Amino acid sequence: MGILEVKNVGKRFGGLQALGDVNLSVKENTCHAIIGPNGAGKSTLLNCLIGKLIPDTGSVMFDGQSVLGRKPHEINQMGISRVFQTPEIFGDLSVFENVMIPCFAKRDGSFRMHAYESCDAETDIIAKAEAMLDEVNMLEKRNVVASSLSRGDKRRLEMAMCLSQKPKLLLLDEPTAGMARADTNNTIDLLKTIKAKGELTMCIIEHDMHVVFSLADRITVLAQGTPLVEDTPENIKGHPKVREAYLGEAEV
Amino acid sequence: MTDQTTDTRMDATRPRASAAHKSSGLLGLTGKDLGLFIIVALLTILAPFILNPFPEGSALAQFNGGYPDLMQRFVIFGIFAIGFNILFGLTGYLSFGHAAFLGVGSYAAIWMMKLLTLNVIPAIIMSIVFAGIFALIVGYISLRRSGIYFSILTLAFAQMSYALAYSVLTPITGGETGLQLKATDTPLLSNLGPTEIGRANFFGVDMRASYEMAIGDWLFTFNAGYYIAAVFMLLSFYLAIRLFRSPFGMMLRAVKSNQQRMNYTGLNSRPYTLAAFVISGMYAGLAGGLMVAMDTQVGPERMFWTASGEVVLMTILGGAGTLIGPVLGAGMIKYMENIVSKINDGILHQWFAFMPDGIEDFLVFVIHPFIGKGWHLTLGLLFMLVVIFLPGGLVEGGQRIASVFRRKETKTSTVEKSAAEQQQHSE
Amino acid sequence: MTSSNFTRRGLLKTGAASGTVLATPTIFTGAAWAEAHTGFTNAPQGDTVTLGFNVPQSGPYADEGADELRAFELAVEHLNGEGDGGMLNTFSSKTLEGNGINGKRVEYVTGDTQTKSDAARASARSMIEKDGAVMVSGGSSSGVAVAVQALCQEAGIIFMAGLTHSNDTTGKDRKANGFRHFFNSYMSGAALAPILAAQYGTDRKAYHLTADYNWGYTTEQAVRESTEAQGWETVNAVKTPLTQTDFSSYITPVLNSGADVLVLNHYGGNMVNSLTNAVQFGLREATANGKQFEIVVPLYSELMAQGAGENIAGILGSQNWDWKLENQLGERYIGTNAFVQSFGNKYGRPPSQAAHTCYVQTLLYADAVNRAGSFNPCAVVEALEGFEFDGLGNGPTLYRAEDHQCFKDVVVVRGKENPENEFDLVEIVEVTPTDQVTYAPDHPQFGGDDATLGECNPGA
Amino acid sequence: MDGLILQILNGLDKGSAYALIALGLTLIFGTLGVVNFGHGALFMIGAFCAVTLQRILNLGFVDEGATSSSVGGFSFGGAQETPYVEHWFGEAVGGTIIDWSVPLAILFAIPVMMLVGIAMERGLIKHFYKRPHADQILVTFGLAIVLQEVVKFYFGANPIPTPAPDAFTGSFDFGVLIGYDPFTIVYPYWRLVYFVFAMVIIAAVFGFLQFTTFGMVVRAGMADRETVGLLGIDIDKRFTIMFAIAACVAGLAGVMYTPINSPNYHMGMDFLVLSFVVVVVGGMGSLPGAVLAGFLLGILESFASMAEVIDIVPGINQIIIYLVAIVILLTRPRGLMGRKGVMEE
Repeated sequence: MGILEVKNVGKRFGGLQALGDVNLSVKENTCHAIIGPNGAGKSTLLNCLIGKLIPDTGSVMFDGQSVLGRKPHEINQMGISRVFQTPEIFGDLSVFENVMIPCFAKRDGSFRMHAYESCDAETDIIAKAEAMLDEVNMLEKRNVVASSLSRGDKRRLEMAMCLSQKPKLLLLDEPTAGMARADTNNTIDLLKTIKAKGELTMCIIEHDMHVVFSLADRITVLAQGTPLVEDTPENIKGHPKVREAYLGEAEV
Repeated sequence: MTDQTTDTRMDATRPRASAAHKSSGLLGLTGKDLGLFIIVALLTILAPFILNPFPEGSALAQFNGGYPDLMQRFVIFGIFAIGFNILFGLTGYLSFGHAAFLGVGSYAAIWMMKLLTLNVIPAIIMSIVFAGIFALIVGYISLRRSGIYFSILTLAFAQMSYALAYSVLTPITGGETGLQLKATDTPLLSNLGPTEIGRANFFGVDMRASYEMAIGDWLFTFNAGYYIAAVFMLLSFYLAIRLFRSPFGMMLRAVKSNQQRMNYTGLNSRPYTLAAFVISGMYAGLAGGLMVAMDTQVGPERMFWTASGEVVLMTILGGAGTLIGPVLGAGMIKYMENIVSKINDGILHQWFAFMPDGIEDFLVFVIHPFIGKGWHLTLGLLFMLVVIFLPGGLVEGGQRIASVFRRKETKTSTVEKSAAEQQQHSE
Repeated sequence: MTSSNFTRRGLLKTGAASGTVLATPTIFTGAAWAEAHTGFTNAPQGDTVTLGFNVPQSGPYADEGADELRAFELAVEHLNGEGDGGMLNTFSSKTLEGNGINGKRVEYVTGDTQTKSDAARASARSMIEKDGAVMVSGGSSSGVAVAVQALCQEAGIIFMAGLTHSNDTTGKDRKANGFRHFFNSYMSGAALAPILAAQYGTDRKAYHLTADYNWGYTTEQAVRESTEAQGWETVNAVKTPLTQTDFSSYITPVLNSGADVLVLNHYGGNMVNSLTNAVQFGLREATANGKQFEIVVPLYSELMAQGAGENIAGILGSQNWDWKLENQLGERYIGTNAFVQSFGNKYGRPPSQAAHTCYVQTLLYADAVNRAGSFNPCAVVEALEGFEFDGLGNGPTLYRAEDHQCFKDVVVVRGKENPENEFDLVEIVEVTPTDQVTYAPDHPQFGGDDATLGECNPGA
Repeated sequence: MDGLILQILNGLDKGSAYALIALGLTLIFGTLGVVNFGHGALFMIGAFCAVTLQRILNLGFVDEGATSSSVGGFSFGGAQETPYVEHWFGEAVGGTIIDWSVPLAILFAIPVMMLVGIAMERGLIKHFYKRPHADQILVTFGLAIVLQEVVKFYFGANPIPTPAPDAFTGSFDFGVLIGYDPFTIVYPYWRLVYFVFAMVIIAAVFGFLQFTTFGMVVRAGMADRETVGLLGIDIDKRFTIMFAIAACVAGLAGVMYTPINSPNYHMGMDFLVLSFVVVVVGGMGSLPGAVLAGFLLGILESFASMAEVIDIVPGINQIIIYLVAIVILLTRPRGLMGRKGVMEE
């Protein structure tokens, strides 16, 4: 029994079957990669996991509880965090505040009327946020307005925001897309470090096979909304169905 | 309607994590905030002097604003705008119906004074309570939508309140003629004579009571009502600073910045926005209650959309999202309304009497359209000039003046500052 | 520490001018200024007295406000002995000699009511608190009049109402410190009813469109009760929102309602639009129940007539006064020509009834002060209560003591079919004499037994 | 039944005005992304184009033998003037020209409104595209106040009667056409003209956007401004023209409205809030939505003003529009036909 159990999930958009019949089981403290050509339904699947979309059929169980019908913030509070394809950060706020907010969410839950306390007095939150920024090497940019960061920094910031929540499951949607090689390697190193701690399950969507094979324990290949195959990275590498799926994409 | 580009540069909402390790100062405020609060407190306390810079009887005495009514209006509308800014400045939700809460607060207050006691405190408490409840209902429904859809929902509620108060609710609201205290009103906890009309008081201190001080040609008026309203304003302002600097305030700015990220960070934005809405509704209610406390009368126009629009304009004019901006905006608009509208041609002729007749008449002719009945024209021009030349509102004007001095002093700039400037240039 | 409830700026204007430099803060108390005229708010010091003219300068009634202001300026001129003296020459009381009020030169301040009670009170308070006004006058709607009247009562100064027609002003909201020269809804109804019966017959069926606020209610009630007493039947009465601009959806049901008279209890922009719409829908030419369809507008004003243009032709209504009164109906309305001539010479146009009432109110106040020998509001109230006068254009008039309402003839007018010029839009049909429009002070339309003036308040 | 038919006609007529104003407003919203609080003022300026033309045509010289009213030796206005137009073209032709001043004002208003629109966009609005909506509100509201104060300064606050041509006074008897007695269902000619006029304008705007390349680009710009900009199309210039067209639509709506209700300087503000409600109920970014909402609200408002309805729900006529707006916005998140993501943040 994995920490995340996706059973028979299907989702249609009008005439388009975005997800067919997806079954997925992610074991605790592993890194599970989902790969597949564009339009395979990877992002749709992720959206179903965090409550952005509600699947038409099937069930999604996390940690023994169904996530379906729950609001995004409830799902997050269950322990699922997500890094988006285009970084979703608080652009108007400073880098430091961006990290403080998830720390508050972790400590105080989805809502707390702490309108009289001063942020400056929240020493535990500040310490946590500082540690987190330090971990992603952004401490010196703590006071920069987030929207003025470079794209790579924005991704790192978002990663830091997600990690600061200490989620049980971290969903990563192409965390290195558009990154320079060096940045990509940094990200891989960061994720590897986190993974090494063994406190976190990861589910990653990625096109960059270098990233996938560096991190993943298991890989699911998705094509046209259905999982073709699920296996270890070694076995996936030479799998004919995978080649077919990607070759099919190449023809398009 | 979120503003993607504003406010990050504002000092009031600046990230201040660098101050994190400092121990909290006086009143739980630190650094700039404490300075700002002290300045505002001083300005408020000394307002009778500051607003009456010209000697009585001089030609410029026309510009004196230091009489009780206007001073009261400054602080009351200041409260209204501060409250509005908590919603609009922080969350970006533009309510176009906030005057309804002011009106509800006013009606609640006057009924308290008619029925229970002439002491202003229970009336003000009730006005906050009623406005809060009404804001809860309106906010709960309106916040199901965002952006302009939210604005129109709030507008619709306010316009309905206005229309009903003006017409079918006349038995409760007094309709067109509104409600005043009458000789026939006998509040439970008062012993008025048979034909005596009650007066609002604060434990026996009449709101109208004034102390006048003459220094040379100057006359300064210290009005009891003003100081009571001023205490409420300072309290409101203080609470607003606390809120701005609190984790809650940070969450509200997060709502404005990226509501989606907020939800995926495990935060439920609805109760945050609703709480902000109710708080700002209660501020409006407090303002409404104080209006009644200072001047015991309510009319339904107080809830008309133009009144809601006015507080929007006050906030933007002063600088949305800044702490002091809305108060400045409120002061500016009320000053124009009460001072410029009272200048007439006769006064102009007095001013320019020392000039040759032809020039005098010419000057009067040129200025005439902008004063008296033309005060709206001046106001409209002011709006346009401010928004064109000072994109951050009056506060930015202040900042620019301050920066001119600062540049002379030192040329070092912090990361924070350069980031802010960068932000500014990107617009 | 309490020295006054409304500040008295008048004090310093002269007090300081005499060169007194007060090195130490001084508390002004009544005793410190123990002169003849103290013990009340804004007791004028020195040789001037300040009056506050609070009129709508923005919003829909701005033009009416502008006309009121013209009249005020003219009145001040005459009181100060400038110009031709206007009605000072015809006024039955002869205390006004062109030497100001009580020997003090008259100064004035102006303000904008915006036709909003809040703004009107703010403006009035600034006149009282900042400028030291001892009397406030003006206004163009009952909401404002009631609000400002209540303020003046609290502050302890005199309010001389401008144009306000609702019964409430001197009815349930009457105040000891407030006085109204203008007529009211009841009088309109009482004056119109007999003339309507005479002109259109007694078996008419009326359909009312009523502005949905206090003034509309009182006017509808007054006209209904008076016309029903004449034998008319009221088919329906529909309330229309104040903010309505297109009245078509209220007019069309009239067509087939069985009514043969439409009564428009509207004022200002509402009236201009509803009348224009009614004429558009052919109501003027229509016939119903075998009779010519008629439209009635209980309260007429010159500016509304201008706004409605040719649509007012043949429409009956009532007015407080008309500038042609003396010319057409003779000596009884003496004062009219004197005023019109004086006003016309200065401004090149005849005065509106709003201007007239404001001018007259200013004179009445000045005269009352002179007769009382004091600016003390209570003395003024005493002088005005029960005051009978003539020569101010309305014929013999009484300021009734019980409710501070003037009782005089009411003019019934009709829109001219072919107006000769832009100022001559209505013709006088008849004048309903005073006794026909007089009612008991405790009349149910005026608050009944509960209505009370309270006591005069001198303030300070 | 006849009552209902009349109310539907009333509703269509009111709806025409709402739809026309909302159409221009939503064009500006949709294409330029600007919250234009000055749109009501454009409507008002249109109406005062008609007033101005009427005044110009009536300019004249004093004729002899004119009557005047006098009191105590003072005479007022008195002298009747003969308009130059009548003097030049003869009484018959000149009189007709004056009589037709409102329809003629359309020709006068089109260039005026175009100029006003272009001046407004180039001079002011252009600089606010990238500014927050709050700034747009402040600047356009300020402009609206200035415009209406200028009009007030020259024309006063009182409504100014601007009658329709004599040919259009009187009413058309609908009832007879559909088997009712004469005079049961009559409707004023000018209001019918207004309705037809509105239909023509709406059709013209839709046709223009649908069938011209220009319209196509603008529609593409409404959908995705940046992409269109990337295609190397000078979208700015087109947006200027679009603003001018929107100003024109509002202005023409104002011109034709003058005989229905005498124009005054604050008529724009009276319509402003209502037109925002109409646009939003219709759905942001949707032209058909705005038109639909205009007619829907017009008709519902008319029904709500019937005595039978008010008797059941007192005050319903006061709030119907807002009540309907609330219900629609709560049941349909983006109004009747709104597009996703327009002004939702």
